[in-house]
Amino acid sequence: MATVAGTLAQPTHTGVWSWITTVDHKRIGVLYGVSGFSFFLWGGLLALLMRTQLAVPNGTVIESDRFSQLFTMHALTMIFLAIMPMGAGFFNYMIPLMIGARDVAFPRLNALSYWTFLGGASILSLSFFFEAPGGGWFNYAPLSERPYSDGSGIDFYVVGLLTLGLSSLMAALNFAVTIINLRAPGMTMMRMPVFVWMTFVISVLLILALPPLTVGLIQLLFDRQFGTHFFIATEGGDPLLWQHIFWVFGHPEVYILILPAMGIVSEVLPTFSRKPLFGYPAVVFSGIAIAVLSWVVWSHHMFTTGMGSVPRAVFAVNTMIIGVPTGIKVFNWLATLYGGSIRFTTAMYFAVAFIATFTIGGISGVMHASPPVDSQHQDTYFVVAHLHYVLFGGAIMGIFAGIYYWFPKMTGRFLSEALGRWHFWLLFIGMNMTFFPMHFLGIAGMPRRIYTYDDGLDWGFWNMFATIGSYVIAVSLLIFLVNFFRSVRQEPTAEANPWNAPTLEWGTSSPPPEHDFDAIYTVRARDPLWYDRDHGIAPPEVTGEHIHMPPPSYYPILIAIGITLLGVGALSHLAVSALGGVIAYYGVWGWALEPTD
Amino acid sequence: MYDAAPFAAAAPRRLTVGVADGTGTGGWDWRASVAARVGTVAGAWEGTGVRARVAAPRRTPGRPRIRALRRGLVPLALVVLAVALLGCDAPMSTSEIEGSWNKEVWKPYWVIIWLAGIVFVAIMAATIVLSLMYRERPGREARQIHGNTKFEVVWTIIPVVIVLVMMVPTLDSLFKLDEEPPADALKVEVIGHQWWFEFRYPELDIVTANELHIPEGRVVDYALRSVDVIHSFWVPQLAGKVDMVPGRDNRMAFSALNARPEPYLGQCVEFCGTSHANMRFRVFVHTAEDFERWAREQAAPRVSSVSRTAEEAFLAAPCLGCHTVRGTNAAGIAGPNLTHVGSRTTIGSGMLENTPAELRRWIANSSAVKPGSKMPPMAQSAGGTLTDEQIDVIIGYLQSLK
Amino acid sequence: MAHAPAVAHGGGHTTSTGTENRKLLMWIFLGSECLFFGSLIATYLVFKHQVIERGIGPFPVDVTIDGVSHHGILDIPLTSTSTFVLLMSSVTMVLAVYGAQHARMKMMKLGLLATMVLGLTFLGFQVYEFRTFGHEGLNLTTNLFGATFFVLTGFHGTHVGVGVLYLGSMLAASFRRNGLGRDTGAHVEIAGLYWHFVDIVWIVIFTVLYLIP
Amino acid sequence: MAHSAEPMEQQHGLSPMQYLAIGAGLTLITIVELWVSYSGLGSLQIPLLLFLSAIKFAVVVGWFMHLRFDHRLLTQVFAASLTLAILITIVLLTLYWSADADSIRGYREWLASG
Repeated sequence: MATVAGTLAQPTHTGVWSWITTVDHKRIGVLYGVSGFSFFLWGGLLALLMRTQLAVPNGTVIESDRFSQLFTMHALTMIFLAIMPMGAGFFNYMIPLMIGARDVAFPRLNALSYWTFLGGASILSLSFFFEAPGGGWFNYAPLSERPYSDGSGIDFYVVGLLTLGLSSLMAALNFAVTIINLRAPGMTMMRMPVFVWMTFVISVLLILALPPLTVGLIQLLFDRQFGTHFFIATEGGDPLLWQHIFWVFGHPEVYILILPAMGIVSEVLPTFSRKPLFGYPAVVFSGIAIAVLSWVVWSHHMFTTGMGSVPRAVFAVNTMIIGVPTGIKVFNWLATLYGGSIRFTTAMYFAVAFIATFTIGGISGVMHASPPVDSQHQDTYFVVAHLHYVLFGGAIMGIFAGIYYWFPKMTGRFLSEALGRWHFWLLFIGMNMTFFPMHFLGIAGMPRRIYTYDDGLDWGFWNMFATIGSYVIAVSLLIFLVNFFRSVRQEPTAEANPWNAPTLEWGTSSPPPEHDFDAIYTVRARDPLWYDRDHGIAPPEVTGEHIHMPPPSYYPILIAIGITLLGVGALSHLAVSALGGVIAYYGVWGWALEPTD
Repeated sequence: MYDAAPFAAAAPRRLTVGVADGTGTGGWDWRASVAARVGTVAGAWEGTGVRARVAAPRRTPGRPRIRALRRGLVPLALVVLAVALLGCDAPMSTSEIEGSWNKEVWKPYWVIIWLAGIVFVAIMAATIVLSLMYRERPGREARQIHGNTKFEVVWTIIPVVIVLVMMVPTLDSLFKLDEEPPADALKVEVIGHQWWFEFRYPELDIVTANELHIPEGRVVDYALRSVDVIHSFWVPQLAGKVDMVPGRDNRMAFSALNARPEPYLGQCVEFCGTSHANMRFRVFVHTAEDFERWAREQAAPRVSSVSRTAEEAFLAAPCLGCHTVRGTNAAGIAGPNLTHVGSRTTIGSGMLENTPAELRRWIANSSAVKPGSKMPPMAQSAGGTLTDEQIDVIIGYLQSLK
Repeated sequence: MAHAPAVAHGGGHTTSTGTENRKLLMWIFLGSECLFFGSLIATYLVFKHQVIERGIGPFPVDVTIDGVSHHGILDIPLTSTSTFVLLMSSVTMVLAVYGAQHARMKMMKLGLLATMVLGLTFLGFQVYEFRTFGHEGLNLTTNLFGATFFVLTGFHGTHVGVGVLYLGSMLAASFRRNGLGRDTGAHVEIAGLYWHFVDIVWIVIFTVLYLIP
Repeated sequence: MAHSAEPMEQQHGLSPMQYLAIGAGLTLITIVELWVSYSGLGSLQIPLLLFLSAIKFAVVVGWFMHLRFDHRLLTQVFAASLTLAILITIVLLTLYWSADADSIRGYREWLASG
């Protein structure tokens, strides 16, 4: 394929300016991925510091307030700056390719999402130079209110999350429209790859879940800056309202983090088992069911706040029901292995390990769906273990599967399989060493978010064990970095479809040309490339007609700078906000009048 | 990057919290801890005969199915390990059933643990077996199966059944735990402060802090409140936790099953700021008679035998702004009530033993012991107003308040 | 097949569902806005009774606490007028859309202008209302009624303001040599969707805040 | 095939006079609403007001926003979001109006008692 690249090739842009002004979904995907991975390493470093402090009882490495900032920023970094953008990196790069399109529906909006993300991420991360937020990632009121958190940390939290929320909203709108409207001829909804489906579900979740968070953040901002009392009980407000609003967002958010990994695994397992995904409709509909149910379970994060028996019973039942579609997914993945001819590449190792580790997280999740049990689990290390099995054992494992799987497509080069094995096994062992003992610690009564603990509580051994595990994870990530940098320096050797995969992204050259496809595919089945291969259908003919691609634009980054300044102004001086508003408005004006054809 | 020096320099010699068998004896010996732990695990393995079964297939190597089964035992071993550890008697272990609430919790808990264990083993085994059995091998093609409705139905029903089985004991326990306490229940108000617990017995006219005393076997009706941020009330061996939310009147009721000389350990479990990790408390469970005696002593005003001059020295110090000593004009409410402080075993919300030396450290500069402590430093050397001699007198006075 | 590519940027406008991308985007965005205003209205309702129970006024409606009757602060005749103004702006907006879609540029420009003027009038009413409340002792910090009321109606007002800016920019651009270009109808229609949404949000707010006692 | 090649912008909708008539109708409903809110109809009042505002809402969405003439997809998108918003509001209010009110009142009384 791409044999006639010479006639079709657009002038290739290079240099920093070309990256700043790019509206190419593949480049934006790379920007998202690289930023997300950098933040992943940064968040991991914060975790290592915490594990070092907790290795022995009465540790003296980090003092109390700094420790609070570490666990808050670790969570915020991992959730909003690492897992979500790494997911977004895959959406950006892969979705147009997988649905056989030439770009997303709104290329400039896509660039704007990225630059706004970077602005929000900078606000959040640079808080370390002033005062980082230290109220935990769900930042419960009234601890987050002025009387108890007087510094600027919580303001960084509010403004950072508002900016990041805006970025996510724009990206989600873009992908929802792209998936609904830009599918290749013949690609009905029920022929879309599962990864595309999951992206669609996530986009919908984001679009609907971010507004409640925005409202909560605005109310907190008003409380802190303008003296309202939304969450201050002594003045008539209610701290639990924050929890309700936050978890109305927060629970769908959890699925926003895990569903991309489920999508990736649903691509990797069939490719390397060399057979179609087992029960495609069941996998898709259980994904949708999980998304729908995620709206009626939020109060299970609040079982211990003194809600009445009936509400707790209702939310407990709803929560347990989520176990059903999740179980269906796991069984279908396992059935995909059955009867296959499995090729164990590194990507496949990660995908299979995902099934195992995610299942552990799923099981412990169903365990504390029971309010009496949760009264013992809540806010202990058992919950820490659970959420890390879901987010590390689930999301991160899935993302690594995706990296190894799509690396040849994105770069034209292969990651070393030998180093990949080392990376996988060390990560897998380190991950289980770190997080499995946390179940024991939770049952032994260790609360989360404590910077120190007494000797004699029997928590020392497993804490040391977990700390060693966290260093094993760190070593495995170093191996991955070596692997990555070695590979990108090699000559490109990957052909269009090195894994013999069934989906459309493998139907163009590796890496794809700027216009993605020389000719648009017509989709005839759920696994189009396999169908075409088995029925002797040749790739679509290249007609040589001119393919129009949107020109680069600097307005997205300009508007993003304006939006970021708006936020910075809220933290410093309103004049900065005003300047930001003017810049953003000027950017929108220029954007609207900029010719796109 | 992190300036740990000030904290490290002031690192307190923390109170060890050993219980009956006298475990926590100072410096943490991780080697001993490992050895003990390995012993427990090995014992559990011997006990279940897992080791023998692990060894058996080794003699018949070759067929992938058998090898797969052998590897399937690893997760099983993990479950055994987990169960072995549930029994371990950590002082704050949730698996020690010492209270009526915790007893109720473990009814659904056991059902759920067993179900979780079975699902865990089944899925781990399936993952490993399928991965090994269907590795690519020359001459074998993948079977192009798209799905199977019958299977889908089956594995929709399986989780539905599991969930239903979980729901029944869960809902049963949930509603039992929320039942109204009997009319003769002992009423206790628990009030969360940053970072200490206040306990009030409205019927007995007792106000104390950080050490809760309750009678054995009698239901206690707790009213959980907070004056600042959200805290959580948790004594793992007795009961699950309920949050103390400003703006809410939260209730929980349970009884302690056994009187014993060693206290049960409790801790705040909702992140509440700087010294969240140091917000601890103790629960003493007495026999009915012992509790009566304790309550009588506590309800009395401060013991009159204390020396006049010491009391005057105390009342002349800044203490009375925040602390109450009943029978004197010290009536502050920001800090713990000190009327019977001499009878407590610990100070600083369970951080330090109640000895003259520890009291001195605490009064001199409490935030050097407990970061963020709201009590300002008192010693002149730390920027306060009291001389060492004055502090000595005050310590003597406080120790006498039995 | 090859001559009917699924994606064509700029002019082509062929999509999988036949719905124009930007219009779909706006509708999904409005769906998102439903949740935004839904959360604000829910907050208002959560605190509504607590405000009266707590007994620190001013109150939205007439109440009697401990034998003392308090005058409700909401001025329904005034707000009815501003509600009418906003409703009429929806009528002028739909006429502007009609003009844009039927190449009647004068009608479109007049419609946009009228909508902006009505929108600004509505904002004027709101400023007057806020100032009056301020004089009567109700501000953001007085009680939770003040906080929820000002934040909810304030954010609605901000939406109206953004809408006026949006329509104004469009009106200004329509005076350029080639106007709003070949997509005039679509551009104005999408702006209209936004404007009508702001109107329907007010329909809900008017009923829930002002009319329901 | 899901792929439709029909031209995107069909001109549909009503005539200007019809729009003006709808505007007049909306004004009329608003006047009725005002009357209802002053009438003191008791328990009927709130449902009636909600019903009337729902009609106004539906008319603006259906005709002014062209949802009646547009692709069904758009209706689905909007209806789903609206339903979710209403659902969450109802759940939240149910939570607050059930046991919570007593708990909140209890705390206030406790606080007032010092």
